Amino acid sequence: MSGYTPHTEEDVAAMLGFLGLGSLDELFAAVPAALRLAGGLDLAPGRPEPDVVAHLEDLAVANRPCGRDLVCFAGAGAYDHEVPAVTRALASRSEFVTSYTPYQPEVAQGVLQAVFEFQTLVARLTGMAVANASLYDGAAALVEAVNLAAGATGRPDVWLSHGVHPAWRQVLGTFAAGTGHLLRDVPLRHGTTDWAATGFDDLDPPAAVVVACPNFLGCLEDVAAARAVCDRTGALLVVAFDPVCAGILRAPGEWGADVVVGEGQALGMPLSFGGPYLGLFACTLDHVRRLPGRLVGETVDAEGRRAYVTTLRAREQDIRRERATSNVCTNQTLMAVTAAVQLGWLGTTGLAEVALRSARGAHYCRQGLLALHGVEPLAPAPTVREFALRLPIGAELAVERLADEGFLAGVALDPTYTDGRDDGLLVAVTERRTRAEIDAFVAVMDKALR
Amino acid sequence: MSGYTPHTEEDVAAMLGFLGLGSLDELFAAVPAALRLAGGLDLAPGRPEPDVVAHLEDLAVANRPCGRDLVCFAGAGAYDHEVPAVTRALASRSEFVTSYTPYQPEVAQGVLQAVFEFQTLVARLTGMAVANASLYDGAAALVEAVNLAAGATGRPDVWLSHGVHPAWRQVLGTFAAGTGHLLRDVPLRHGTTDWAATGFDDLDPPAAVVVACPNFLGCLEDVAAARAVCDRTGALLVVAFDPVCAGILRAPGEWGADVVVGEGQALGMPLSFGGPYLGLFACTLDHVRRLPGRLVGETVDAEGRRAYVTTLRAREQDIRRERATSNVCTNQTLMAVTAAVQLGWLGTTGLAEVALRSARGAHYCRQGLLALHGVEPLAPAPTVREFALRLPIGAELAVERLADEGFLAGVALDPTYTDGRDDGLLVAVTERRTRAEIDAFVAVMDKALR
Amino acid sequence: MSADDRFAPAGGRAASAPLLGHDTEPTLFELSRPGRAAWQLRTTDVPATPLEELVPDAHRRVAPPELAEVSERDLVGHFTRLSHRQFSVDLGAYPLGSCTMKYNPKVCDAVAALHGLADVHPAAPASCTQGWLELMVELESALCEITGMAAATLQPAAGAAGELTGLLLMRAWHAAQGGTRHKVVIPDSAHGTNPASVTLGGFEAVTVPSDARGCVDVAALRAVLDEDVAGIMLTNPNTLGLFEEDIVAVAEAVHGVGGLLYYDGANLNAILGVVRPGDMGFDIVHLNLHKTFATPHGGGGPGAGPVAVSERLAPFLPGPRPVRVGEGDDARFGWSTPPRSIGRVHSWHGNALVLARALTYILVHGGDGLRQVAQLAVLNANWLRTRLTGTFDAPFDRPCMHECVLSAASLKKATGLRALDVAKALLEEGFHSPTVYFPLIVEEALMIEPTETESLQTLEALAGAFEAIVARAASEDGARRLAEAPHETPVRRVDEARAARQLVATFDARPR
Amino acid sequence: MSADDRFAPAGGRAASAPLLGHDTEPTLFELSRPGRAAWQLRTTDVPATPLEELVPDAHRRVAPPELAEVSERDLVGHFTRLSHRQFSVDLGAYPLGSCTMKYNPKVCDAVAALHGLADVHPAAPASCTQGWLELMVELESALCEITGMAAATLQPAAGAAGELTGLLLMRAWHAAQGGTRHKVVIPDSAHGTNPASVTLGGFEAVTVPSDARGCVDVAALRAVLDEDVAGIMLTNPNTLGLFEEDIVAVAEAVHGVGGLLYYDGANLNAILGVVRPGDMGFDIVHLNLHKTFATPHGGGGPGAGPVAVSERLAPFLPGPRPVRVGEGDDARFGWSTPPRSIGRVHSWHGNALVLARALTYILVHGGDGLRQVAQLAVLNANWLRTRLTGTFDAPFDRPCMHECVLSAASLKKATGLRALDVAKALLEEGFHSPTVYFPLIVEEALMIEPTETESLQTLEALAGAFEAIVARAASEDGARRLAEAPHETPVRRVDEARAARQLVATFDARPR
Ligand SMILES: Cc1ncc(COP(=O)(O)O)c(C=O)c1O
Ligand SMILES: Cc1ncc(COP(=O)(O)O)c(C=O)c1O
Repeated sequence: MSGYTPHTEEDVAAMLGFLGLGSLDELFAAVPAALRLAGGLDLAPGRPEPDVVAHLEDLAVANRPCGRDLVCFAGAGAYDHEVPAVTRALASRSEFVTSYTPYQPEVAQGVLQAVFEFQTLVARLTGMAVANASLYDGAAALVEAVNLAAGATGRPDVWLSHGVHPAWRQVLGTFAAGTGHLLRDVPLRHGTTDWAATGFDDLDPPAAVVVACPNFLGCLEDVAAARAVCDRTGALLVVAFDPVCAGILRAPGEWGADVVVGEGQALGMPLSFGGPYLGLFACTLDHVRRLPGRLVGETVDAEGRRAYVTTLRAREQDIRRERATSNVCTNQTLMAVTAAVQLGWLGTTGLAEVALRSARGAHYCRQGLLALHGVEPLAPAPTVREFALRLPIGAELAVERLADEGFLAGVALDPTYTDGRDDGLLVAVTERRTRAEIDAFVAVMDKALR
Repeated sequence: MSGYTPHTEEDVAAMLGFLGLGSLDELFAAVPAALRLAGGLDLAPGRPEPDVVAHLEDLAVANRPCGRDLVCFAGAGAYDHEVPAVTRALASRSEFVTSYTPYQPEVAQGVLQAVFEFQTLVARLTGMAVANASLYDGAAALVEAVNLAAGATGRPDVWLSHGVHPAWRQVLGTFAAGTGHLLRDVPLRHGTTDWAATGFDDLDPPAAVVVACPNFLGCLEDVAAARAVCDRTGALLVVAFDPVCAGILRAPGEWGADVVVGEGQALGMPLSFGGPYLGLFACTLDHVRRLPGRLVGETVDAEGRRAYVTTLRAREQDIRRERATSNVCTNQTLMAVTAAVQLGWLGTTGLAEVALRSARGAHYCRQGLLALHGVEPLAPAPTVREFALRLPIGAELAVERLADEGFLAGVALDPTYTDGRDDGLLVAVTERRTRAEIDAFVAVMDKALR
Repeated sequence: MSADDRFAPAGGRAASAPLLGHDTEPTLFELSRPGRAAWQLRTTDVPATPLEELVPDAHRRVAPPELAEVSERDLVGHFTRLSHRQFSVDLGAYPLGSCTMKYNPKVCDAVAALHGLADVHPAAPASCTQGWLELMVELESALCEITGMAAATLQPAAGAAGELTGLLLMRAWHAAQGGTRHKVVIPDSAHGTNPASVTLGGFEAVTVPSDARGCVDVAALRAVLDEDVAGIMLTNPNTLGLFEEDIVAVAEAVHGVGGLLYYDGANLNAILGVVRPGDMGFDIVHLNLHKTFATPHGGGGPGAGPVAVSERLAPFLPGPRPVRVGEGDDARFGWSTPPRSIGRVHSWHGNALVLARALTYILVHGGDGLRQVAQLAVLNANWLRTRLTGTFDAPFDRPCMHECVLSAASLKKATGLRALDVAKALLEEGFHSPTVYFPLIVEEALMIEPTETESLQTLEALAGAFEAIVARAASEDGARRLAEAPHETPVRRVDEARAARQLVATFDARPR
Repeated sequence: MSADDRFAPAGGRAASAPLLGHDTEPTLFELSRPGRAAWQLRTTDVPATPLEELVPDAHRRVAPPELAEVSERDLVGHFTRLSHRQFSVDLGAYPLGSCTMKYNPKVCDAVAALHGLADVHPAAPASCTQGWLELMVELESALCEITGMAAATLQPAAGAAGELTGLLLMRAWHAAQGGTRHKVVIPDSAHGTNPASVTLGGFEAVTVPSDARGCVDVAALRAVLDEDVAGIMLTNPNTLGLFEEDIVAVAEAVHGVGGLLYYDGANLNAILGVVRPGDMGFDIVHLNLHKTFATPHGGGGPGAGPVAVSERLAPFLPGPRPVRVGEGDDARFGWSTPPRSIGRVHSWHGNALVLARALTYILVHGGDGLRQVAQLAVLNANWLRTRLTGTFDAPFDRPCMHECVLSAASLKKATGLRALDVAKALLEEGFHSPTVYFPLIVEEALMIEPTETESLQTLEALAGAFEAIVARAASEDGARRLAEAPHETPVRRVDEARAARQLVATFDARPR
């Protein structure tokens, strides 16, 4: 039996006695006998913590984490940025970790203020008026953005740049089966979205035009062109941004975005095999009453002291039920708090520095790789932290070969980006990659491509 | 420059202006110019945290820690007992970690109560009336015990069992140069102290008789015999105990100890290459006014609420100065808090279980090793968690060979325990050692001894 | 805001820590000073290409985004003080109904921090992630055994995401049967995420009333069932903490019209190892790992909402899914997408570190331990229900499962005090409040879920606190003071209306 | 104790957390219930030999020692609540004079937790501990450079242990010169550990007065110096925060009679990289790594008190010492004991993990960074001294170093309020109190050490708090309220006399 339940035999006996019951089983009298599990669950009996930890350590050892084992050049939405001890120490304070949604603001000012600060930071990063208290991940944020746009315009169509993260587009497609949105894929040309692609003008005007900048290939998109499409069609502009590149790139708000979404993992979360990450969502004030998820607002308490509370609750599922703007309840608050700490640690100068150093590293690495025999750029468009290449061999094969040499070489691209071929490799370089690591990477790649 | 100082250039300028100074150097006008460091310190310039962490990781990687790398059969005062995540999580709460000696009890009830609970737990373990708030380590506790005895009896002599940890005896010897104590080594016979050793009766009666149980060889000592010597000579009985074995062994208090000392590392501290550990010190009420170090007492606040405060301060150096009973100021409070948490986690049944399982493992391991060709017991006396053997080869050689096979085989004994030979090995087995590990250890030892 | 502007920005003053006072903690932005910095980055020796050469003018920011500029020291002081302004399970009992705020073993934090788990890239090839894949396969099979299902997806990031995933599975299944159905039935006691998910799933929510015993009115259910009903969403025990005793009849009725049964697993803690959704006839189950399997709730997340399904629905599960390939010693692990998969529902593979915590919890408990969790959770809830019946109204006066729903209706009639006042007063007694005003069908509802990790002493103290509050409500002074509770907390009652009326959702939106 | 017995034992009530109230937290023993357990141990399959066969009757306990029996959940609740009753640097400014309560970078915690450092056995052969040995050698040389000394021992576990070690080195050195000397001179401003260590070192403490400027009275010193003086112990800056300007004369005088100079390094933070004890003429130096090099103080420890010495004293250092053997690539590390070593002063190698923290801190700062630490520490102290002179008396009205000592003597004369009242009142303003009544030679002393990690805003808030307190003291009401401060803390003023009069040092000694 686990050491987590405090009940002594005496306690159990006393409590059953108080209830006039003879056994714990009688507590389940309401459960039809025929349904009850006769033999109990077919699971191994409980094991003491140290045994279980040993088992999970075995599993952990069977992985190859980034760090001394694999030097990370992979990105595609999950980046190996610096996470200082101070971020881990503060974000793991048990008051943040073991509390829940701040339903009682009088004893939840800690989480509420941290989220209020997070909202402010995201608003400043995106150049938008308001940001919510987080969503599950980047894909979930995109889905909510499209739902918001559809609700705001009453239109079903969505024009979706092929430069948006493939997994996000797939998730959008999955949920479109329920919402009935019609997703139109807008192809890329030379690495950026071809808004002039034929056929679009004959279509019904869309609810949303979705573009990512930088896009999945790392290329900077002409967001103004997307904005123009919106102005012409009356669609909302949804921009998928990157919170780290935002340190040096023009803010989506300045491009005229109506809704901004993003993946916040790079703001202090470890790679975590993909989760928990952080869905970022910001929009203009016009849409705040359609905002999905929680929103923290400032107000005062009975004594006039500054205080924080979740607000505009009428949007939410627990009140609006089937007419809610979203079904989200539990979100990723702890990651939002983590991001607030990390952005506090980076500050104005630090975030810009991380972005600049990442761009420099990527630029240097790209030059090195392009000098290799048979390596070609996939697209000419300017990139920041990440770039796509075409290799003389299959990208997955290259990744396997470099893993043997201690490098995670990048992410093999979906063939739709390489007209059906499997030679596309997406490489990311963060501020943590040293010149020595990059040089070694290029040298090993050279060998691997032979 | 480090990110730890908050001063902006504007701040510094404003503050210097406020002081009417032109530069930071002028702050040091009082330092004779001739003495000032012209060129600054000859240390490498500061490096960012991640670089330094990488360097310390390199150093860490150059060690072979206990765990998956080295299965630990070493003890000699430092034991590989279970330390659960919960102990680490609670003892690392920053309120405990970043506070100091509770000089202001109104805002230090957390540390004060935790230490009060620690004192209670140590008193219960030792069977003594009072325990202090910790000393540096076992050796320091022994030094203080002898000082207490000398002060109480006005005698300089100390009869010191050779079964006391050699390092503790050396430390005692080092400090005796200042206190002028005369240390008499009482030899071992068949692994336990030979109080009948010739010559002692002609000596002046001692201030203290010091015995360890279990002693350094792991043997259980006849503490009653030591008590008898004290009754005969009027000396105080100082017993060095082990807080884990205390789970199954008779308490020193029951043997009639006047002062009990011990090393508390086994109560939740990692091996830590020897520190910070925890000096345990307990005594009878008669001696509380000579108690070294801090003592927390219960009292009430202005509203009659239960409260805790450091008490009997008049003993301490900051008040009594050259007449203080000890010079200790900073102690090992965080380790005392850790031990309180760990003992809370173990509880009455857990501590006994750890001791029992360790004894079982040691018993099983001892049998296995004694079955090997050329391996002999060093002493016949009963042991608990630790035992001494004589090997057919040098003990240090055996340790090196087993290290190559992934085992920390134990600690090579000081030749004074093996009449000058180097073949003595001290082996410890904790509750963490599995039968499989022990069997493998014995098998590898067999190979190593060939 | 004069009351607080006295203090902001207050540098290293810790008076916002309740330990020392009840002041306001300034925001990070008020602590900020230009030129201050905490960040330190690795030395890389990468050539310092100028920004202008890296980013075209049109894309470059004029100035970096203004965040906050603080020292590491001030950052630590700020968030440590904020943490002292936050209640949590680790501080005390948190009987928030429907949320299963049990104690979360610290060992799970240690596991989630393992380098070999925390630092693995989600796009690394399977050859580098065998441990993760095995972990997920192991968790999936444990969850299937616990729910009585055939297969599961671990992708959904929380319960609501699981609900929508389940509803899309329902839709895909019906489509595969060659028909589309438009309605999904939910009881009036359902959690808000259920109807919201039904809409997002493209269905129309049809609500059935609860009967006098707090369960689905089977007759009323039959009345709404027809060939256009895709299925029903239930949680059992339901949100009243009551077991749906007619579940078999319900299942037959729904299956009878070709519908599917969806099980909202948020209340699974009540029945772990006692009875399984699959054995009750459910076809689709979502689990709230952050509730039942003790992932800390993180101030509102992250969670994980895996969805388990019966054999016939397995082909529709989201992909890619972690699978074992080969057997025995040369068993390896890889990814595979089911033939008729509805597609991805997460950017990657779900909230992986939450999954690792859940597996740890399940392995430590084992089958028996999980059953005991349910038994003791139900024991605690019934002890409280019995003890507090009389102090409050018991709308459904019969044994409950893991939580009990009481009502402050009589208290309100007698004293004018509402469930909300009781909730606020309880804070000062040293406990978090129960859930109030949910489920909606109970007037002045107090929904109390003690969980199995609270001791009898804690329950006695909690009950005593409720009783003391109600006793004090009897006197006029007492009632007046209660109406203003809490008094000792870092802030007093918060003006929610003002927050909505004058929206200030960022520091920059504050009235200057 | 009625006020608290209402509450104990209180199970999971969190009302002892200041967040929710000001109740008493029950002890672990009051939370304990027979039969409860939190422990979980590894499955070993070791044969279950009965206890009787393992331990002879005479040695066996009749019953296991009674500790406490609590669940993991209650353990966590208890210590988390206690932590909320504890002020700390991470919560706010802690200007405790002579203690250097600077902010401690979190990176040091991460380093000390590295598996490769934390889990190394101290008796493992050098072949398994090369990393640790190198770390210690690296730290020793950095400390020698910082102090201007030739060699150091890292064994002493705290400052006082370093003092005694240093005095024994002094004794051994004189003995080696063929003489024994009996006296050690200390100034009347010395920290209590100095005279206490002198006695334990087997010397007689001879106190010299400070002159009107707060420094050693050189004339008075000369008067006590003779051939029986082993040496002098000084800290420079001294405990008044003042630099001993005549240090060269002092050194000449002491060396003149064949004595040695001992430097108490507790105040080294003031002069890092500016001036070195060795260059001032000191022969022996102890350092308080937990002060100067930012090891968190742990509620009272652990610390580390390495002792560095000049060339001539190196042969006497404690052993074994970590040393580099061989050079360049085939450099290895091992242990060696100096020829005339005074012997061990620690069970093992000192507080190793504290040493790792200190090295980390030193490497991050580097030579320039350390110098800047001293500059800013002194800047902060002088800013406060200047700002607060007038609010309090400045017994020595001249620039200070890292801390300033003010006096509440006039306040006492005018209002009857004492330094203690100011200290208590400051708590409610959101700051820890300064050190009071030390050094002993200053009446109603307030010893304030802000350290370099506090910002100007924090200093302004701190100064404002002092000024507000003194202002309030002017009115009778204000003074009365101040005499009763603090009011808002978890407990009010504590009855220290009662604690000493009726000693209750364990839970079992409580009056039943
Ligand atoms: C009954 C019930 N269903 C569904 C949910 C939604 O789960 P989540 O918050 O993880 O989205 C909850 C949690 O609040 C719940 O209590
Ligand atoms: C001036 C001075 N000397 C010596 C010491 C003693 O150092 P420790 O407390 O580490 O033994 C201190 C610390 O309180 C001090 O301030």
